[in-house]
Amino acid sequence: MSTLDLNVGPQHPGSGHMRIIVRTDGDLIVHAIPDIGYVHRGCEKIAESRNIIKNIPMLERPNIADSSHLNWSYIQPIEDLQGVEVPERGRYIRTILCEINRIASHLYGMAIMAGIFSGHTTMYMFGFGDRELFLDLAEMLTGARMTFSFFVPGGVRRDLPKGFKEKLLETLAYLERRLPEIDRIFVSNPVFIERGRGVGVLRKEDAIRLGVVGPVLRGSGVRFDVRKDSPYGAYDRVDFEIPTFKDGDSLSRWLVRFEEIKQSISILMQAIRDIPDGPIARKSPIVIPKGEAIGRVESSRGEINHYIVGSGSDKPYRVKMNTGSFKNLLALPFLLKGARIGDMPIIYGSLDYWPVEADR
Amino acid sequence: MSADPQKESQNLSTSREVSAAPGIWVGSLRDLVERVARIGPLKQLINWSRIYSLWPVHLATACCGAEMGAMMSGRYDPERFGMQGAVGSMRQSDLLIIEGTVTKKMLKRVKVVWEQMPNPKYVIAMGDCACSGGLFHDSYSIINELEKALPIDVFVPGCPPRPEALLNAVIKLREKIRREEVYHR
Amino acid sequence: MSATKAFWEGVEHLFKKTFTLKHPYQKRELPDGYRGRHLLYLDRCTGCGICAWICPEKCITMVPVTNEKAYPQNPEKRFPQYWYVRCCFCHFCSDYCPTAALDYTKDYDLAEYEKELIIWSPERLSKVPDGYKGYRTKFHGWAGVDHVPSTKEQ
Amino acid sequence: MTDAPSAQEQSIATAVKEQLGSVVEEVRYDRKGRLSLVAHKETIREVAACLQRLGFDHTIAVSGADYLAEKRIEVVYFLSSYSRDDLKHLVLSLKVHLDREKPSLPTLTPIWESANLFEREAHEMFGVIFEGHPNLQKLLLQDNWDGPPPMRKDLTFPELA
Repeated sequence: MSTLDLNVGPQHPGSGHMRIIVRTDGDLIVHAIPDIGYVHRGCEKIAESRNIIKNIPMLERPNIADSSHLNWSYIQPIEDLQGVEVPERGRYIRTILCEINRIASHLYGMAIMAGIFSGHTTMYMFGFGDRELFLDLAEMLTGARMTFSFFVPGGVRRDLPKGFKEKLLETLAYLERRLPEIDRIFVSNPVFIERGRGVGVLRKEDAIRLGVVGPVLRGSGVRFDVRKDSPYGAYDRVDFEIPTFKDGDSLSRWLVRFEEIKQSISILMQAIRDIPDGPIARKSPIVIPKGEAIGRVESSRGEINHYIVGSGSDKPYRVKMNTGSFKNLLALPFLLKGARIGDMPIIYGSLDYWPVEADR
Repeated sequence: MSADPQKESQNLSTSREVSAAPGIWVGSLRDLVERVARIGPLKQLINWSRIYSLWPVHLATACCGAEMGAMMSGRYDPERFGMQGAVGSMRQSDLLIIEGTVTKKMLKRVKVVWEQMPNPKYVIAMGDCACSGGLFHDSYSIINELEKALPIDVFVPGCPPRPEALLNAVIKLREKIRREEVYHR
Repeated sequence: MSATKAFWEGVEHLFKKTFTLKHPYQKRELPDGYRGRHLLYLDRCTGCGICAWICPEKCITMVPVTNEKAYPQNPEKRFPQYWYVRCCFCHFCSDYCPTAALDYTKDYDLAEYEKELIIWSPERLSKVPDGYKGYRTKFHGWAGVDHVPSTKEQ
Repeated sequence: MTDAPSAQEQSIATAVKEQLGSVVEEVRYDRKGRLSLVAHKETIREVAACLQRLGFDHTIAVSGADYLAEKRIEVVYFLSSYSRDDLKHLVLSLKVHLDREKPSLPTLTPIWESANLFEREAHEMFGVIFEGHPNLQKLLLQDNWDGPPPMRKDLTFPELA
């Protein structure tokens, strides 16, 4: 038996900055070894030398498509340690921004998988085009397109601007009209379905064993969502479903994102309807007390945790980021084993892997 | 790692200085082409065709790739400038957009990509991290001064830069190409 | 059958409004409070250096200004200078500024051929861009001078 | 925010304590949804196997921390559950204290496969040796990194203020 070793990446027509060493036999993959670390920037070491406010922009950079969730996950343990309660309106604003970000990020993920990895340029244009509208909303609220630096210990930096509610409802109505169109063109498209169905199957028990998170987990039929199971922010005040799919293949992971967008629309509708008046932030000290805490936030790529050890000064003693992509990375060699080399891009794309987040 | 790109560009510039008596061609074919290319309208024609075929390599070095993707998409549509969406093969591309941080591990690979690109080729340093290290300037594993490794044409600050800002940088690069000599590099 | 369906979807999109901005000629109106480059009010800045302290990237240096005008609130004439290749546009400096001397503008186009040209001196920062209406009017509640230690590490 | 543990959390804490018996000192309640216990290096395998039987079926993270003043390195396994509904909201941190000079402990990858990459990372960043790990290689650092593990506290970089 003769095998061939292939080096895929770090420059490849996918998202780049990751190398996968693939051993193939014919076009079957014997094993695949991901080689990461091309964007390892040492966030955790730098974070120990800056104070907690200065760390906010840096610790959200690892995933700029998903920055508000990273930001929240970093702020949550600090608030736990400081004992600061976020005012109700602040929680709602955080929830609204996170859901806007989730829609934008899921559109990005859908566009990347269907658009770049399976070659449907239409989905790439649809996904990125509609995502722009949600970035506009975020820009109106926070002043930046992707890197918001918006959550600070104790609350948020700005109140909802004038005309935000109308614009949000208008954009959501647009997306609701738009989703059936995406459904018509992609979800019921035989070409697209055949590319994803039965490719890269991750069964339920394997998903639990490997500890994958986010849409990858829910695509395998495990009903788990931090927003529901360990609520934070205003998620216990809104009503939503956890979409799960039983098959565990690439198509179901794509469809989980598609269904989650619908749930996010419903959460946004409820949150903007119920948002109470009041202060948006409570004054918090800059000192982080001694002790340790871990936060849990459901980002669009899965559960993220920041483990923070306080030092009693304004700098954290230790910050550990545990991001969704890093947890999902373990599933990649597992899924690639025995797959065809032509299915590799689809499997890679369906994990919605964000290399910068995994390397930190 | 064979030659370093700066050295390579120096070699090119020394070979350009071959001169002969006017009217008699004694140099290489390349020399002849260089002379012809100095003729005004021809130079303009060549530069004009260059600025309408800036194809970027698909090499995302860090997170600015998301904004690069946004620029390639429907709203900003760089194909109006003859810029095709990211090209998989560097053999067919002219523009290297360094999207964000270049780590020490990645620099080797960036140089390999850069060396494989055919001349003329241009570099845009996109984002703070590519320009100066940005938020990670004091990290142990990143390159702060990328201009020492690659000849950068345009610096685009921003973290990440808006797609419009990147598009403006491309327009700035086009201005630069329009003004320069055909065998500048 | 499905081939005609796909064809029909394409034809439908021919008659829809295009989404593309014709960028250099057609610009999108940015919202108020967009975090672009900073605007410095020379007549408000006291040169306290809190902006340089809070900056996560050490992008701000306090430099003396050599023009003839006198600034009574800032006798040493020390003002922030921004090195924009380092700035991440978090605008913590504007939020922390106790005298509201720094403001947000919608100016994002900062690309240059040379890295040195991206250093913005206080005079250059104080130039008011087109269409500027003024955003930061009141003090932002979350940031406070009480965060600032008495001995600033600059 | 030190509120009292809920009845459910109380019962889980007692169940863990009962199962483990004398191997661990106490199961501490940190805050809502967070429990922690300290295990010894020698008995960590038993503790882990027991916790897995209780339903903690995956690690959400493994982190190291270097306490320079106390001359120890701590490895923390954060455990949670997908299969038991009443454990889903809970994070149990399982801590091991190690000697700073020669930190080593038996790997828990056979018990929780999700710890695989995290243990590799802790090995790289703190120099902790996980005995019996299937693939204890370099993960994130650059190819020619020859210095000590970068996250150790005594290692400072001249650029870092």
